[in-house]
This record gives sequence, C-alpha cells and structure tokens, in this order.
Amino acid sequence: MPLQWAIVFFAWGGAVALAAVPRLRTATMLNVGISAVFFLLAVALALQPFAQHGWTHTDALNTPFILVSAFVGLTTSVFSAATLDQEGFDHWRIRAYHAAYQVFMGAQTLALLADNLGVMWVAIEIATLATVSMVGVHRTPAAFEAAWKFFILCGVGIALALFGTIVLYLAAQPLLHEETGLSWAALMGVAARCDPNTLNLAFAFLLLGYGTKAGLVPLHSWLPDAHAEGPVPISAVLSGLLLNAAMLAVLRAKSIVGANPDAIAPGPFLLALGLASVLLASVSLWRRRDVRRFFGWSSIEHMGIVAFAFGLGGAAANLAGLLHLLGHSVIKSAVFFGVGRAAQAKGSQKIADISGLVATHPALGWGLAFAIAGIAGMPPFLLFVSEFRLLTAAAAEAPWLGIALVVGMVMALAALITVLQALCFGPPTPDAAGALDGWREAAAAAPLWLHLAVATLLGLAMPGALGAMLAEAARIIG
Amino acid sequence: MAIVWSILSQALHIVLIVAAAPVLTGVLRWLKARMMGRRGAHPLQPLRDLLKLLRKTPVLAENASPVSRAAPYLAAGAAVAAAALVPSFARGMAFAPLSDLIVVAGLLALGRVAMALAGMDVGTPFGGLGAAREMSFAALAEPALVVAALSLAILAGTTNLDAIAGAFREGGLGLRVSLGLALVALLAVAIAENARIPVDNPATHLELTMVHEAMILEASGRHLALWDFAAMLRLTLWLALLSAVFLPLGQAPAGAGPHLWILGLVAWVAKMGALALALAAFESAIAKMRVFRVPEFLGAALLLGLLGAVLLFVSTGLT
Amino acid sequence: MSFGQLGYDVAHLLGGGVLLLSFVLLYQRRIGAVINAFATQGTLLALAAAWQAHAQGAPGLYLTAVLAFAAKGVLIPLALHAIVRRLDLHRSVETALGVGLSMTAGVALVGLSILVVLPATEGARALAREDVALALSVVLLGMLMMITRRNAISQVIGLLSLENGLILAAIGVAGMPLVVELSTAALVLMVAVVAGVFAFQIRERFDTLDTGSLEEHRGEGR
Amino acid sequence: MLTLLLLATGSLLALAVAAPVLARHEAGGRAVFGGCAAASLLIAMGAIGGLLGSPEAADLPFGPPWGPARVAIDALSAWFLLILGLAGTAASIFALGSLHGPEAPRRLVPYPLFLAGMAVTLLAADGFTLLLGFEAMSLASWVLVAHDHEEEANRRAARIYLGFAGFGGLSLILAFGMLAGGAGDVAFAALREAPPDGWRAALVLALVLAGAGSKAGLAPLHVWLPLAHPAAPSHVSALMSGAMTKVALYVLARFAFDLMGTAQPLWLGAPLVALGAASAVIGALRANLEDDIKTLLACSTIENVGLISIGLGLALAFRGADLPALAALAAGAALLHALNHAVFKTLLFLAAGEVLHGALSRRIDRLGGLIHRMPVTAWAALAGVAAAASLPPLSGFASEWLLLQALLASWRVGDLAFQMGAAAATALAALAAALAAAAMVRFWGLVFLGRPRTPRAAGAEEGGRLVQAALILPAGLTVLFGLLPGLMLDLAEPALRLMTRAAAPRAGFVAIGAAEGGARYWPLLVALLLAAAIGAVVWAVRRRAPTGVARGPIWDCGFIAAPHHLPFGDPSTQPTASGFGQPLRRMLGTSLLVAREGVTMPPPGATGPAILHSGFDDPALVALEGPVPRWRDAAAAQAERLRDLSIRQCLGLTFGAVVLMLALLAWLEAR
Repeated sequence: MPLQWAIVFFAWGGAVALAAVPRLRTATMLNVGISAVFFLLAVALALQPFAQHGWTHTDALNTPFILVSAFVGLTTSVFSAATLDQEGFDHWRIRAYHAAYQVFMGAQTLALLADNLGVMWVAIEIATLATVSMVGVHRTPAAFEAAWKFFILCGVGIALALFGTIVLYLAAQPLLHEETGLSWAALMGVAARCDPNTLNLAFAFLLLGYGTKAGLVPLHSWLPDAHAEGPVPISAVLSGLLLNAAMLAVLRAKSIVGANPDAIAPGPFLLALGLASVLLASVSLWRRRDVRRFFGWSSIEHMGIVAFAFGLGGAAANLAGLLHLLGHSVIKSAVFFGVGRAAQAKGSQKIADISGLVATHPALGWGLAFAIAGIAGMPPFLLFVSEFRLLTAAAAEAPWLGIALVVGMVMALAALITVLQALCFGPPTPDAAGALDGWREAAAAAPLWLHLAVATLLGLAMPGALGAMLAEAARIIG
Repeated sequence: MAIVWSILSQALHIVLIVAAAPVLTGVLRWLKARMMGRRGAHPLQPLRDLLKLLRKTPVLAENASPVSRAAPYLAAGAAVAAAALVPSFARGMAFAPLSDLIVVAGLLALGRVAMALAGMDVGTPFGGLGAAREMSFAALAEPALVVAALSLAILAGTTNLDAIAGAFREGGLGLRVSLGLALVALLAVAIAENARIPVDNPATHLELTMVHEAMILEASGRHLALWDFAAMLRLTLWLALLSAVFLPLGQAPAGAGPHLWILGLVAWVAKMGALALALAAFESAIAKMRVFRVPEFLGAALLLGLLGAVLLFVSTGLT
Repeated sequence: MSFGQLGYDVAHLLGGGVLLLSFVLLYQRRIGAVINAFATQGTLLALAAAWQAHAQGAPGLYLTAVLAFAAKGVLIPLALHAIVRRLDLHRSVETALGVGLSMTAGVALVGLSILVVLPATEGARALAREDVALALSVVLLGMLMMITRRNAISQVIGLLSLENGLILAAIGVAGMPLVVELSTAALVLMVAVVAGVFAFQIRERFDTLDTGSLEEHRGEGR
Repeated sequence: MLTLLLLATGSLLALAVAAPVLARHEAGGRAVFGGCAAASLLIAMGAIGGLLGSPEAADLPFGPPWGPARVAIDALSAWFLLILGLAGTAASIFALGSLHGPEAPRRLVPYPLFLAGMAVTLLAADGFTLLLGFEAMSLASWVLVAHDHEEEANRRAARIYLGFAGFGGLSLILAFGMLAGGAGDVAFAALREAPPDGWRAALVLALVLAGAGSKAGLAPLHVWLPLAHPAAPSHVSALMSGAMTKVALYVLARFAFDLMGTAQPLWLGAPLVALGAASAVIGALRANLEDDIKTLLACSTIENVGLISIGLGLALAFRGADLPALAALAAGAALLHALNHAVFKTLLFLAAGEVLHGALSRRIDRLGGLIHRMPVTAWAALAGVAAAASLPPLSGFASEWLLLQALLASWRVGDLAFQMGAAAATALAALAAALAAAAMVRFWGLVFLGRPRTPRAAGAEEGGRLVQAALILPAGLTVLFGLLPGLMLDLAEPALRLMTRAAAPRAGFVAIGAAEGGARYWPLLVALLLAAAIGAVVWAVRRRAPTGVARGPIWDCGFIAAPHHLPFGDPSTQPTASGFGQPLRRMLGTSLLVAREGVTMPPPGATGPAILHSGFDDPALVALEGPVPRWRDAAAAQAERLRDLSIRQCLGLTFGAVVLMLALLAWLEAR
C-alpha cells in the first residue's frame, strides 16, 4: 500500500484502537504515540518525490500542509495529554474523544492528499462528522447549540460543495476519460477547453460550499461557537487544520476556474469575501467577552486575509497567502493552547475572569503574550512575514483595497492588544482549582513555546527546500 | 593698520556702551520726571546708586544655592558680551563678524534665564511668579523678533547686524512699508524685553503687576547692583541696536581712523538721546496695561512683522 | 439520446416528478403529509436512478437506486413518523414564510436555476442539461424549505430533499465516477442528521429566536 | 565597519538570549547592561568609521522565504547609528549603575533586543529587514513600557503604544509596496530605480508620515508618546526619546531623500514643515503644563522632533526648488539637531531617573531644592537644560541657529504660498524654541531650586559613581558639540551629500555658516567673549566690593517664620507646577489645548492656601479616545445584530449568498 494511503489508514487504525481504551492515562499516552508515528510518516511522505497514486497525490501545494497538520496534531496530542483530566470525562467520552481525534486526523490528511475531488469531498465530510462529535462531547446546552449549528451549516455547505463537484465533472465530461473524470490534475489539464459557463456554476457552488467550512463571511456563523465549546485541544485543531483543508479545497477549485481564460475571474469573489471577513471580524472582536470565541473570530479575520491574498493572485500574493495559512495554523493553535490552559487554571473562559497571567504563570503568560502578538502580526513570527508580503503586493496592485484591508487589520490589532493586556497583565485573578503538577504544567506550556520557535524559524530561516516548495505551490495556484 | 583701528574701536565701543548704560537710564528718568512736571533726580543718580550698592555686603537666604551667587555675574557678563556685539558709532569693529542678531538674542536669553533661575532659587512666591511671567512674555517676544529679523535678512541677505547696518547705510533699499512694520515689531519686543511701560513698570514695586522686579526681590548689595547694571545695559543695547539698524546715518567705518570716529560718536550720542526722548515721551503718555493684555500687545507685533515679511515676498516676487 | 426519444422522456418525466414533489413539500401544511411526500420523492428518485442505470448501462447505479429507495423511501420516513409520535409535535407545520409566498419564491428559484444552467451547460448533452436544471431547482427548493419552516422535522426534510437534488444531479451526469460512493456518503450524512434529531429529540433547536437565551447558550452571558 | 556593527548587533541578540539564564545570578544584570554599554560603544565607533569610510553592503545568512535579508551602511545610517551608539552607551551605563540586586528577566531580556532592533532598522538595506527591526524595536520597548503593569495607567500607555506601533508598521509596509510596484522587490537598490511620481508619491509620503511620523511623535499622531515614555524605566525612556524617535526620523529621511528619488517636486517638503511646526508648538506648550517631569521631557521631545522635521521638510523643498546649498544647510540643521537632542535628552531623562530614584517621585509638586542634596545631578542636568533652552554656547543653540538660518532663507523658494507658509513656520519655530526655554526653566527651577516640598525630597540622595559618570558623559558631550558644531557638520558632510547632492556651506573648523559669505556663528569665540565679559565683571566688582556674603532668613517682602511641623517651610508658599504654568496656560493653552483652571479660595479670614486646579486635554488624544471608539462601537453593534441570528437565519444567509451568486452568474452570462 503506498505511503499516502498508509498514513491515512494508520490514523484510522489508531482510532479503532483508541476506541477500545477506556483509561485516561493509557489513552492519552497511546494518542501521543500514534500522533508521533503519524508525524514521522508525514515527514517520510514529504521526503518522497511528488507522486500520484490513484485518487491521491502529493504535490508542492499539499505537502507543506500535511507536514504542518501532522506537527500540530502531535503537539496538540501532547497538550491534551497534559490537560485532558481537567475536562472530567467519563470513559465513554474518553474513547469517543480519542477515536474522533484520530479519525479527524486521518480524514483531514486524506482531504489534503486527495487528487480526486470526490474523494476530497468524502474526506472533508468525515472530518466534519468527527469534529462535530468532538465539539458536542460535553453535552451542555451550549455545546449542543454549537455542535448542532456547526453540523447543520457545514452539512448544507458540503452538500453545496458536492453539487459543485458534480457540475465540475459535467463541465469536463466531454473531454475526459471516465475514471480520471474527477482528478484535479486531469481537470487542470483540460480546464482551458472546458465550457466556461459550466465552470462558473461549479465554482460558485464549490466556493460557497467549501467557503462555509473555511468560515468566510457571510458563511461564518458556525465558527466562533464551534471553537469555544468542546474540549480545549479541539479549538487548536479546528483552527489549525480544518480551516486549512477547506481553504485548500477552495484553492483547487479556483485554480481550475482560473486556468480557463473565458470563465469568470475567480479573484474578485475571493477578494470580496476576504475583505468582508476581515472587516466584520475586526469590529466583532470588540464585543467578545468569551476568550475562546474571541480567537475564533480572529480565525475568521485571518481566513479573510488569506482569501484576500489568493483573490489578489500573482506569485507574491499567493506565496503570502500560503505562508499566512501555515503561520496561522502554527501560531493560532499556540494561542489556543495558552488560552485553553489559562481558562482551565482560572476556571472560566470569560475574559474578565482571566488577568495577570504573567504574574501567576510566567511561562504560560509570556508565551501567550507573544503568541497573541504573533497573531497580531508582530515579528519575528511567520505572520509578520506573510503580512509584509501580502501588503506590499496589495499596495502595488490595488492600493485602495490594501488600505481598506489595513483599516480592518489595525482595528483587529487594537482589539488583540487590548485582550492580550487584559489576559496577561494587570493584577492577577485567583486561580480556580485544577493546578497541574509540575511536569504536566510544563508539558502544557511546552507546545506553546515550541510553536513560537517553529513560527520564528519558518519566518526568518525557512528551510530552502520548503521555501522552494511553497514558491512552486504559489505558481500552481496561478 | 586697519586691524589695530578695528580693535581700538571695539575697545572704545565697549567702554563707551558700558559707561553709557547708567547715564542713559539716568537721563531717561530725568526726562520722564520733567515731562511729569517733577524736578527729577540728577542724571548720574543711577551711577551713584550702583557704586553705593557695590560697597554693601549682600544678604543671602539660608537656603540660597550657588545659583544665587553666580547668576548676577552671568547675567551681567552676558549683557556686556551682547552689548559688545552691537555696532554703535562705527562699523566693521573687531567683533563685527560675530555680531549676529540671533546670537545677540541668544545672549540676552541667557541673561534672562539666569535671572529667572535666580528668582526661583530660594523658593519665594514672588520669585516664581516673576520668573513664570518673564519667560512667558519672552516666549511671545521671540517670534516677533525673529519675524522682524526675517524682513531684515531678506533685505540685507544676512542676519549679521554689522552687515545689515552696512546694507541700510549704503541705502539703495529706500524706504519700505515692510521696514516700518519690522521697526514697530522690534520696538514692541524692545519694550517687552526691557520691562518698560506698558508691559511692566520699572519704577514700581507693586507685587501683583511687577515682572522684572519680582525676580530680584531677594537680591541685595553687589548682586543687586549687577542686576540693575545688566538691566540698564540691556536697555542701552536695544536702543543702540535700533539706531544702528534703522538710523544708520553717521556711522563711521572702523578702519577709517579716529578722525571719522568723532563724527560717528556725535551722531550716535544724538541718536541715543533722541530715542531716549521718544521713549520717555511714550512712557509718560500711556499707562501700564494689565499683565494678561501683554500677549495681545506682542501678538499684534508678531502679526505686523509677518505682514511686513509677506509684503516683502510680494515685492521681491514682482521685481 | 436526444429529445423525443423514450429514454429522454422517461428521465425527464422522473426528474420533473422529483421537482414537483419538492413543490408539494413546500405546499403541505400537515407534518405527516410532508413526510409522506418526502417518501414519494425518495421513491421517484430511486426510480430515476434505476432508469439511468438502465439507460446508461451503468450497473452501479442500481445500487444507488436500491439504497435510495430503502433509506429515503422507507426507513427515514418511518423514523420521522416515529419522532413525530415520540415528541408528539402538534401536527401542523408553522411556517416562517406563508405557503403562498414560499410557493412563488419556489417558482422564482426554478426560473433562476433554468436561467443559470441552460446557457451554462451548452456543451453538455441535452439530458444532462435538463437534469442539472431540475436538480438545481430541487436543491434550492430544499434550502428554501429549510429556512421557511420553523420546526426541526420539516427542516430536516428540507435538507433531505436538498440531498435528493444532489443525487438527481449525480445520476443524471452520465459516466460520473464514484457516483455510488458519493451518493452513499451523502446518505450517511443525512442519516447522521436524522439520528441527531432522533437521539437528542430536537424540536426547535434550529430556531432559538430569543437572543437572550442565545447569549447564555453561546457562553457569552455577562 | 559593517562587520563590526553586525558583530555588535549580534552580541546584543546573544545577550538577550542569555538574559533569562543570567537573570538567575546576582551579577547577571551587570553582565547584560555592561555588555549593552560595550556594544553601544562599538556601534558608535563603527558609525564614525562608517562616516569616514565608504558605503558597504552585505547579505545575511537568514531572511524571509523569498530571499536573504540585506544590510548596508552608508553615511546617513552611520550618522543615526552614531546617535544610537552615544545614547545607548550613556543609558546602559546608567542602568548598570542603578542596579540593586538581581533584575527580573522581563526587564533584562527586552533591553538588548530594543537596542538590537534599532541597530537593525538603521543597518537594513531592504524593506523587510527595516520593518523587522522597526517592529522588533517596538515590541521590545512595549514590554519595557509595560514592565510595571499593575498600574492601570501604564497598561493604558502600553496598549496605546503597541497599537500605534502596529499601525505604523502596517503603513510603512504599504509604503514599501507602493514604491516597489509590481516587481515586489523591496531591496533599496531596486526601489531607487523606480521613483514614484504624482499621486503615488503623495500617497507614499502620507503613508510614511503615518508610519514613521507616528513613531517619531509628529502631531497629530504624537499622543502615545507622553504616555509611553514616562511609563518605561528611566534608562529606557532615555533611549526611547533620545534614540528611538531618531530611528523613526531616519526612516522618514531614508524614504524622502533616498528611496523616493531626488527628482521630487517642491511641495513634497510642505507637509513635513507644517506637521513639524505644529508638533513643535504643541509639544513645547504641553511641556509647560505637565507636572510629571518625565512627561514634561517627553513633550519637549515632541517639540524637538518637530524642529528636526521642519529642517527635513525645508531640505526637501530646497532640493525640489533646485537650491542645493540651502538644502544642505537645512538638512545639516536637522541632522545636527537630531544628534544634539539625542544627547541632551538622554542626559535629561537619566537625570529625571536619578531624581526619581533619589526623591522617589516624578511629580514636580513633590520635589524641590534638590540642588543641595544632589549637586552632581543638578549641575549635569543644568547643562542639558541650557542646551534644550537653546542658550549659547551649548549644543542646542548651534543647531537651532542653523535651522533659523534655513528658515530665514526659505523665501528664496520662488513660490509665494510656500514663502508665506515658511514665514509662519519661522514664527512658530521661534515660538517653540522660546516656549521650550520656559519649560526648561520651569523644570530645573522647580525641581532643583527652591525648598523641598516633601520630607522625601529633603532627604534625597545622590546616586553612585557609575550613575554620575552616566550623567557627566552626555553633559560633557553637550558642551563639546555646542563648542564644535563645525566639526560635527564636517563629520555629517557625506550624509548631507547623500541627501541633497551638496555640502553644507563651509565656514571653517570652529564656525558654522548660513551661506557662503552669509551670517556666521563662532561658538568658541562667543564662549570666549562671554567668559571674558564675566571675568571682567568679576574683576570690576572685586575691586570695589567687599568679599563674602551674609546669611539671613528669606525676606520675601517680609519675614514669616515657617510652621513647626514644616521644618523646611510651608510648601504651599512656593510656586507649584500648575501655578508656574499659569501665564502660558492662559495665553496659549486655552486656545490650543482647551486648558481649564479654577481656584478654590479659602473663606475670608481663614489662613488656608488658595488651591489652583488646572488641566488640559490634548485634542488629538480626545479624538482618539472619543469619536473613534464611538464609531467603532456603533459598527460593532451593527455586526452583533448579524451574530445574534438563529441557525435558521444563518442558513438564510447562506441561501441568500447562493441565490445572489447564481443571479450574478445569470447576469454575467446574459451579457
């Protein structure tokens, strides 16, 4: 079995195994182990030359994201091993949680790997089902509300995506051999000769369908609540991984439509959705009282920035968008580690109840402070690099759009700084019960700092191979 | 040879202006008294006062710092240095290259700051009040002075007093409205700088209105003598400056030698006398204004100066 | 095959029937009747799939047909009836948008979808064009039903009929690879939704209009 | 030279990395600050080398994914590196001297980073590296501003500070993008190739003014500065005022004189002159009204930044009007004033820090009479005060003399509108200078002279040897630069050539001149003349007057014995901070800063003092904290309505999006 499938089925096998483990400590350790092996497999996959195996393929576009998601999956499993006992699960939920975790990892890796758009759709659907069950696992009214909203909206979303996929095949049908009919590579090959109007229709549905999962305004309603309910680690993987997979799906659709000169230009649509997301999020951030919802909204903002970048198009802007996706995965999951740990320590995820972290938990507090600064686009982290690239490109291509974007970014920045200081500075609020013993406290803070280190490394000293890969990917998107 | 003459004339100029300071003040007081129908003190009375004060031992407050003792010398020295730079009876004296209008203003500011600090040294309310007002008025006088300097600089191409005087002496500029406006601005500044009526009343000790006197209330003996001397010197300096710039006639080139100096001396004394007379008349004609009317007074001067500059722009633009 | 031939007419007829039943769904006021209408739609869809299997000579589609019939024709309607009984929902459907209005909106949507699809699919074969137009209308009508019905059951049914539209499109496009897998996967999703409704006994959760309760539901109560 | 500078920068970074470990040990703090002092000294020496040597460039082994980070040194950056080096040395020595016991990592780590960030900004040779240093500098200094975060006021300062920093960074990125154009290459060499013109140039300048100007403290984006600078530890405040604002001005100059090309029109300088004049007056006026000494000094920084930017603007205008000699004069004034201000403002902030350390307060109304207890601090501060008040023969006067000469020559630019504006700017600059003198007299007189206003001030103590050295070093430099401005101007000559393609008018070694054959200023001769005059006066007085003085109680128009409970006299009989500011508050404050004041009189017959309440609001800050948040909240309220939808209505949104998109498609295809 080729490695591309092996990695997916390894995760799913791990899910089956985890479903059978009721004991917390054992399950978490096993989960960490599986994630570690999964990460190694991903590295091995990245080292292999790009290849296509039936429905799946590796290319410059998905390899970096597979690496990052495997990395985030690993660190998240470590974090959840350190902090999961704070969630107070019974053994059924322990099984469900861990099984769903690995199912999700496998599914979303498959979604990244898929070359066949049908397979990609199925994978994203599985990922959705898995995350829904994880979001709702607490079974509180709030969790229900969030999970159900997530389920229905994303269900409709991917239904639309399926329709788009079908229409896409309809467009390519006269030109393609049946078996390869949904292969992205094949479609790219013939896109220029497809009927443009059919492509337009397909793009409309794919954009709105996968855009729902990517949380673009006005399809974003599910995102903040889904990030705020459910176990703490889930927010990290939701923001860090799921959004990437969805955005990549949108990209694949865009690249096909973009390859046809007669079809509508997909850029303006992405620009519009992106700008709308940034502006709406940047004002909505000011009304948040719940810290995890706050950063959920910030994810909407960043997805907007990414959409803006890809809408702008061109090598520079595309590279900026890809870098921004990667950076957002790494840093935002770090933020959620910090925020989640803080919420556990203070026994509430209201912003008003968390204060003065640097005084009571220096490692956590400063780590969180720098992670939020990184999310706000401060150096030396990767998001600073990507925003630099994006804004220079925007100013060159469309200065006024760039200025509009900056207006939104500045408002979001101010909100982020306000919350950063509210959480980390000031007189500390008393800790609730649930202080972790020494090594677990360290293990909860370590992923955060590791992510910061990785974000810095990627920002200022990115490995040449990865850089070349991203440049190539930027060219692929077109 | 010319160098010798220029140095000699410079030395003579310094002696002359230092000696003239008390006398000028005395003459001014005498004239004012006469105009008010009093007999008035002898014109040399200020000189006598100074000498008498010099002989007395100054009394310092217990908490007075070295500032109180150093400031009078600094102020007097700055006044002398500034006075040495202003052309009087001759041009092209040894220090002529140094005699920059802005440098002179800077030296005067140095003396002013020294006096303000001395006033604040022992922490009396009057000292602080006087210092605050002095510095505030200066803050409004400065722009007026610089704007006047702008007009002069445009006409003479430099801010060097000696060169300006020369340029106006050679004429070719003729009479200009803007020059008149600059003159008015400079006059207002001079009045404010020397604490004359209507900005301040040098003859009164009424606490609530005084500015200059308030700062030296604590001074006595030789310190007080130095303060008074510095004030007199500053007045002389300003009158000399005005006469040098706006009434340049009769100035002798320093290099020309003593026989021409005589003429210059006579002309200078005449000009100073005339200015003193005008000042006395002006002061006895009008009353002191309220402290917080001063800004309007100086603001008006500033605006006139600006107006003059603008008129110049227009005229230079036309020609 | 092209216009005037039997295959075309039958396929067209069946597709039209599915669309018609979507209108029926919009029109029904009684919940039981809505469920029955949905069952009929499912059955028609199964027939359409079977016919396409025959016409295109794609045996895989027979499987789709069977699945569609079993799930949408029989099981899901039964489950829904059970839920209705269990939660003893009052039998009439309260609508957010009046029936008349939603019907007109539906007609407008059909017009829109035809306007979009017919020029769009010039290249494709006539049958595919018709089919996609019909399917798109069914999808849109399903969404319309989801947002104009207030109680959970009829909204779920809206989602299900939307999904019917997808399957209709999938089977209509001749030679679509993975069509069976995709339809099955979509079916799984729908079953999950129904199971959710069934398990958590959801009556109104689609439609909590009291924003105050939303606030605390969303954990942002002051 | 470049290697030397990079070495210094790298060692600073290394110090930052090592700091958390060092912080555990007693001597850790000494190691860090000592290292910083050494590195700053290296930077200063390297800068002088760079000014004398030829430009160098290099690529760093790391950088953004699309290419290496480029660094280079030319005369312009070398001049500002010199500023950074001098300020950094003094500040680091002061920090070293004022260490007591181990220092917390959060004060130790950011300090070297702050220095390194500034150095990187100055060394950068492409837009990315410059922004990297710029933002790193902001982030590090933000940590230091927030070091005492238990105080609400400090948190507010830090919040506003970081917000402005981010805003400035984003604006600068946009500016680089506008310059780079489609190619997207932000290397300086590439940017020089394609200078912008027309509205693009205007937009670039606006963005740079928003970005670098806000960092430098140009009105109306200066509001963060009086909040943030005082909140930081004193040696950091010194760096922020002395060096950081200069780094921002460097970015401004780099854009306006170098990257935007030399063929820019005359009006490009006008906004700099206008904003500079506004900042100068606002800053100087606020300095007369503040009653916290560090805030007062921060406001005076705004004033000086304004003056420097007037100089830069004039240089731009002269260059646009093809008057290279005058352009060099104005640019020289700006550069010289940047250097002088950096030195004396560092000195003053360090002195303020020593006062805070000795008398435990920054409020003027709790200080007084410190000259008796802290003579070294007092006299060192006096040098800085005299320079800031632009008194001859100190450094401030020399550079402001040059600036005034440039302003007085601005009428040579033919354009009438510009002439009028320049005349107004001349008046405003003079007003600002005189206001600064008043502010400085108020600062030094109220803090060091008079009587102590609190027991703590009466018991103030002088700092240690190192601290005194850290004060005397910049004081000496202030005097030196004051006496030898010609020398410094010659040193700056390569930078002037780079900026204006011309050299400042030569006026010999010890003098500075307005133009060939124009007015001259010989600081040394003036100083000698002054000394001679004072000597003569002393001699004359000595000949007639008896020596020695008698001591007695304060006269003050009558003797009042101090109450017993106030051994050093009743503070309320001394001028207060707000009392001293009263005349200017009434003359200018009410109109410019909506100042207000009121007096509560004691009832007739009561002996209590009359209390003067006064205050003012900076219009810019009012706008920032008034309307702007209101608009934001209004928008947020609208957005919330979108968020409170039920699931069904959210579906409605999706449905609407689908229908809209389809309709759009139908429309597009119909056409």
